[in-house]
Amino acid sequence: MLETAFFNLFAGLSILSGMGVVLARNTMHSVMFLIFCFFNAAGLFFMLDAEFIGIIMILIYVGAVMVLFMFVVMMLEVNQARLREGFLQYLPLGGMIAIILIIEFVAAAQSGVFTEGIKATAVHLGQQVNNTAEIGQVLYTRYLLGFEIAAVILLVALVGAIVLTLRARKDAKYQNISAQVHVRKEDRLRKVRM
Amino acid sequence: MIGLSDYLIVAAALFSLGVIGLFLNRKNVITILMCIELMLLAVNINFVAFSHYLNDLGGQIFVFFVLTVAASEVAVGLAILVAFYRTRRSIEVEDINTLQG
Amino acid sequence: MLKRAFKTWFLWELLVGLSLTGRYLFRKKITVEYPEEKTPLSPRFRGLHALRRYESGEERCIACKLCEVVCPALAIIIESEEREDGSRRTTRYDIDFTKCIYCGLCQEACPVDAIVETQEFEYATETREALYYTKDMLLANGDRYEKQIAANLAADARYS
Amino acid sequence: MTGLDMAITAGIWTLEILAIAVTVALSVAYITYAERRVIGWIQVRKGCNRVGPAGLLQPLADGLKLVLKETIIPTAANKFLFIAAPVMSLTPALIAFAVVPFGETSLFGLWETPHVMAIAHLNVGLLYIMAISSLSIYGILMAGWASNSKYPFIGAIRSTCQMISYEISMGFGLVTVMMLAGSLNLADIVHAQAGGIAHWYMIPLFPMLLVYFISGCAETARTPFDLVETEELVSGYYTEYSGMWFATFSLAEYGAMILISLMTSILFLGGWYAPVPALDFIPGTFWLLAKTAFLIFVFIWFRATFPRYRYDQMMRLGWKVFLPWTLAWIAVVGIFIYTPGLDSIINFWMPWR
Amino acid sequence: MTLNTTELLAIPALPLIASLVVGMFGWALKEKLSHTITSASVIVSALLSAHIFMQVLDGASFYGNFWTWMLSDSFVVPVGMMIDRLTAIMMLTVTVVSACVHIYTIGYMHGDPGYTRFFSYISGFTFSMLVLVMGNNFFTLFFGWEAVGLVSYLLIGFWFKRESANYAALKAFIVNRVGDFGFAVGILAIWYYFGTIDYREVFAQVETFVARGDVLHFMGWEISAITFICLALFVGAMGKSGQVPLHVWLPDSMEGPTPISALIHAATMVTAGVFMVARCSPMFEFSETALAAVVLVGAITAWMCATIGLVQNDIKRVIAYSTCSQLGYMFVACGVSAYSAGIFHLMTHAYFKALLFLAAGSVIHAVMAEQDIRRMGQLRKYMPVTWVTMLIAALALSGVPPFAGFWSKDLIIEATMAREFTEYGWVGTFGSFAVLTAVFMTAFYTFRMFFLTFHNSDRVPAETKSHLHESPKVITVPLVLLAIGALGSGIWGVMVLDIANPEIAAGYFGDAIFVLDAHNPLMALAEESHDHAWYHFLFTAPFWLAIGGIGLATLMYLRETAMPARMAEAFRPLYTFLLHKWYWDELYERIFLRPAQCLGNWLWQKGDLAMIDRGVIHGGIVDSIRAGAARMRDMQTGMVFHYAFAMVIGVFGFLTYLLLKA
Repeated sequence: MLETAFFNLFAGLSILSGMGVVLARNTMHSVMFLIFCFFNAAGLFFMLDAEFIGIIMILIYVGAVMVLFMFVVMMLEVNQARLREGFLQYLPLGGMIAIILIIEFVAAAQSGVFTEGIKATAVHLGQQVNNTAEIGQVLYTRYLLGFEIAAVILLVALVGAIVLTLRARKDAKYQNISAQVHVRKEDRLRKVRM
Repeated sequence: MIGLSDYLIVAAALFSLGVIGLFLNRKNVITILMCIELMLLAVNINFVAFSHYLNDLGGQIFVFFVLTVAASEVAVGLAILVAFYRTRRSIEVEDINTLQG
Repeated sequence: MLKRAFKTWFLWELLVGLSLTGRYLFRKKITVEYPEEKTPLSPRFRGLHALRRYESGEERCIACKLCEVVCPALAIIIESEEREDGSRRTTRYDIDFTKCIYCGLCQEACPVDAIVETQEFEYATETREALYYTKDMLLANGDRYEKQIAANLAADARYS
Repeated sequence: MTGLDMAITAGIWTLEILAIAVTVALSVAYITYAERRVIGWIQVRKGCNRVGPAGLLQPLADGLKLVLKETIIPTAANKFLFIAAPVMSLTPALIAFAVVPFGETSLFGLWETPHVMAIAHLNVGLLYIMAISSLSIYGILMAGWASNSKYPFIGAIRSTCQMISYEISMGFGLVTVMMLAGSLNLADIVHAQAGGIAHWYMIPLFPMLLVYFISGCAETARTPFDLVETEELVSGYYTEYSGMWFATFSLAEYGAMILISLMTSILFLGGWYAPVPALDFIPGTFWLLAKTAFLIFVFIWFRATFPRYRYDQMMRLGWKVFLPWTLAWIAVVGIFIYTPGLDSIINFWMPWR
Repeated sequence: MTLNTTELLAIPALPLIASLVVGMFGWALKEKLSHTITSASVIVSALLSAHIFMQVLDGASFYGNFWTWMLSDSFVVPVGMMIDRLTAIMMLTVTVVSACVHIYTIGYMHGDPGYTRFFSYISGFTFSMLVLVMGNNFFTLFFGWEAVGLVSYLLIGFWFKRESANYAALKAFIVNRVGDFGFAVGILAIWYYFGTIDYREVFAQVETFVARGDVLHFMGWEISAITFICLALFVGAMGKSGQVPLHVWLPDSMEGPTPISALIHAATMVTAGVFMVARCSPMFEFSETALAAVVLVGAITAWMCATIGLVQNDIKRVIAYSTCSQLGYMFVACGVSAYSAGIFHLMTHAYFKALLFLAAGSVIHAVMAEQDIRRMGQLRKYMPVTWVTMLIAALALSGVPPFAGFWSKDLIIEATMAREFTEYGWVGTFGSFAVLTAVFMTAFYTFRMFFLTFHNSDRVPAETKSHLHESPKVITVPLVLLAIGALGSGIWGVMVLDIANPEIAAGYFGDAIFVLDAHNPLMALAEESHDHAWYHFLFTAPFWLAIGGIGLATLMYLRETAMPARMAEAFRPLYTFLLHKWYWDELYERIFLRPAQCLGNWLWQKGDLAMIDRGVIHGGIVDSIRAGAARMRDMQTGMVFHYAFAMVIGVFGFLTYLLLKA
């Protein structure tokens, strides 16, 4: 009962905020809705005994990715009204496609393809099993190569983002702080006999 | 009781919302990126749900990889956007047309 | 070189700074708790203005208007007429204390030591109007603080 | 689970939450008082001593004043986000305390095994703290943006850059702790440091202690890293705030400061263990709070001592000094753990191995 | 009894750390601190190696993995060590020679602008070499193998402003790649057949594997798998150890500073191939073809390089060809299954050849970087210490008792003559002939060089003469240390370590080397039975041949000094042939370089320009592709909307298929 209630809460809120992302007039509000959506998805992950993934979801998406979004939304002075032009024009088509899509999805989910051979309810592993340790054990052995590739992808993205946005300012002057701190009397002063 | 299909339906709904978003927001690249994030989230929910019900950690590992790729995508995508904005003073999709064949 | 590395990694300079402030933490405090305690004032302290009288009761001011001229803030307004006994006296001597900067030039300029500054500084008011002092109020100040004024002038006399 | 059980559980939870929230709010109030007194003393002043005995009622008077003040919302502001911002910054600061263990107690022998005193005894406690504290950016960012005014905006951008940058080195610093403790559970981390001051992680991870604590200063935007609210920005992202909403920001800031101090005590200073086992008869909570209090004092001490960094200097410190240093230390700890021969040294701090 | 892990790890770790520190912070440490750090670390590691060696003598050993380096499904690469008697003697040799060279370098490289860099390199080399010998699997061996190759490349090209040094470095690198390719193929073949790359596990499986008789079809040949593996590994050894036909890089590597020639290109790195063959003795033993190949290649090298050495004029080149030749000896020893003799010769050779090089370096140092022996002579009176040490080294190299070289070389020659191949009898005969004649030539060219340098007539140019003086202590002390090794290591090996014991298991090496009883030439030797009395050498051919060689050299370069020129005139074609090193370089240029260049030119002119550019582009393929692409391009509208639409349709299709299937 409690589980159902929580599931309904998280699922409902995530879908509602997902709608908010799509429909909000202000991009900033979209961002906020998306953050909220991620929170609820994290709640769903907790219910699925995937606490590590849930927390990581918050840490990475909410703590980093969405901040980036917010930053860009804030920094780019965008004409919101112009961006909303023609919004309703595509609503019928988009809505129709989405409705067909969701009908098919639901039909597929209910068709039994995904439930055959799967226990109706999985056993909750509870507090005893440490999800983090389990993931670590699998990640660093079986999926090590994938993990390393993911790391390289991140590195490339990092370098790429910097390369794309960095503008070298020729007029900027920098100090060499450690040189300043480490300077000694002998380096700067010279005794001159007059 | 909550079963696998319930999670799948939630994910399906989120995925469809992402698709609608792509259709509706035909100008704002940022919103389009966010819609893609929404779709990836739906995929992640599926992964975790299957991982739980099949009792296989592989699903959660894949969420990990999806997260990585999503983060890289956002970083590079937004960087391109910023670079684009600098030259065109606009982030409208219709202005991004130099690559058109 | 080792010494320098040690200093860098153990944040030596920061520790020096912290120890300095740490020492001050235990210093004797020098706060004067004002309404109860007051700091002693210099005889030259420049507070609220006052107009003095001679011992006879005659006001000193002869309406030479030197103070009005010298006042950098234009806070002093003087009007004068001949009195019945033929002496030149002010009919109006106002100081606007919202303008006054307490520079003491009026006191310097006065040839008869009429306008002086007392050591009084607690004259806060609730309205701006109350800070506009007329001749009567200034003379009253003079009467009130005459003893103190005289003492201060005497103390300062050998330096001027 | 019957309805009664649920009601009782809910009641206990509410009590626990209230206890912590109220304590935090009160501590925040009195930390402002302590800050004024300590800085006063360091500046050879007496500090506030008027309201109540020794000025002890000063925080309450301040609070009353702030509550009674008029709340001004600028016309051009985005009203919803403007009001949501302070809430968004206070919430993470408070809910982070949910996993902090304040000690262990067997409730005078009522329980057979000692229970950890925390609202939620989470397996991923450390990650939880990191995730939640990364949320506090949003309050500031929203405040800056919603005010629709340039100073708050610049302040918000600055503060976001600052917090994100220092979060990275903080996170990597915590990785070393995880490596030694072998757990993300805060209580387990404390347990791994049992047995006196030599076992505390401040010994093998001394540079990380420095990095973590200094990054904590930056994370909470305390001096010498309080560029977010410098005079040049007319107090930064909360320029447009007044009254109670303004107070909420301060509440969040001081709450974060308490959290950082608590976490430093738990992660590096042995949590609720006494420096020497002989002193264990004193309740652990006392030790934890004493360490935390000392660290808060150090925060205040910093503020009274150091001048403010320039912005580029601060970013340089975060990215070019702390980040490489934490990475290097991770490598060092890793080498110690995995090299035969050297592992016997590090095993001293890894009793679970 | 196992060894202390920390101690074992410290041996390679110390030089590594020193190398990294000096390499990265050399600019700050300055010269003095740099050489102190590196030399101290290597000396400590030499002392630790000695300690390990002592423990190993007492029967201790070590086997274990420390880390996992790579992991991909079933392919696991551990980082581990295997310390047995073979490893221990190698460790000792490597670290001791390296320590001497470190000290020597302080004097030799003094004032060079790349001083700290040089120290970083040689410490790094010591680390790599130690990894090579201490590893417990083929991958660590390969890592060390490539790492020493890298350092060798860096050091040959150390004076990178000199063009010839750069070319020599490139040559060494490229020729080594040829060998390394074979080596890598061998390792992969091992992994393919055995499913593991761990020495112990592989060796344990060899017997059953051979019994199974896997056969490999390679370009129409049928070749047994074990032979293939061994031959592939041996190709690697040929590259690294400068065996014909991959020997051409070794003489050119003399472009590097002399300490490097001593350490890398004489004492340690080039012997890695011998070490590897000995290490893999459990595999080579089961392939007579491979063993015969080893003997053949070794014998050819030993003989051919000795002939080239007869006429060379560059002091370092003479020694370099001698190194090639001696390496040939070691391989012959391994090939005739006298692995212990090969390793023994490796050790003695390390001492006397390093000494020879360092002494030559001392000479070069004194005569202002002149390397041509025709411009030396009569140096004895200027540099007595160098003279004595060089004499010891020359006697050792020639194989005069009781110097180190005699004991090991004699053992090899006797073993070669005693070994009988069942299938390849002619190889054994050729091997015996080659090693015997080479002894004579070795003695001759060694003393030719020695006499021309230190005696004969004084041909030193006048301007350098004023600078002539004995080298400083920091150079002579290592010479003396190595001289002790060159003097005593042979006797020590035979008398104390009992390396020559025909019962391998009872001798020094114990179970570190595996020899089939049927192969063991030392056993055969023992059965021929002559007691190893002290005067034993009087009845051996090598001794008399060496004496003969020395005598001839004495005659030609001390007594009748006009004779060499006359002989060169008389045998002009032969002399030129030898002087041009059998025209190997020219041959390679004809076979590989020119055709490759021609092929490239041809492909460029005919293939690229004529066919593709003119034929294809204007011939229609490209045009039609271009036209097709123009139509395809319209599909790429650049509109996210359209892409999304396509994606959605795909999802539709997939879902519908799924539903229909269900």
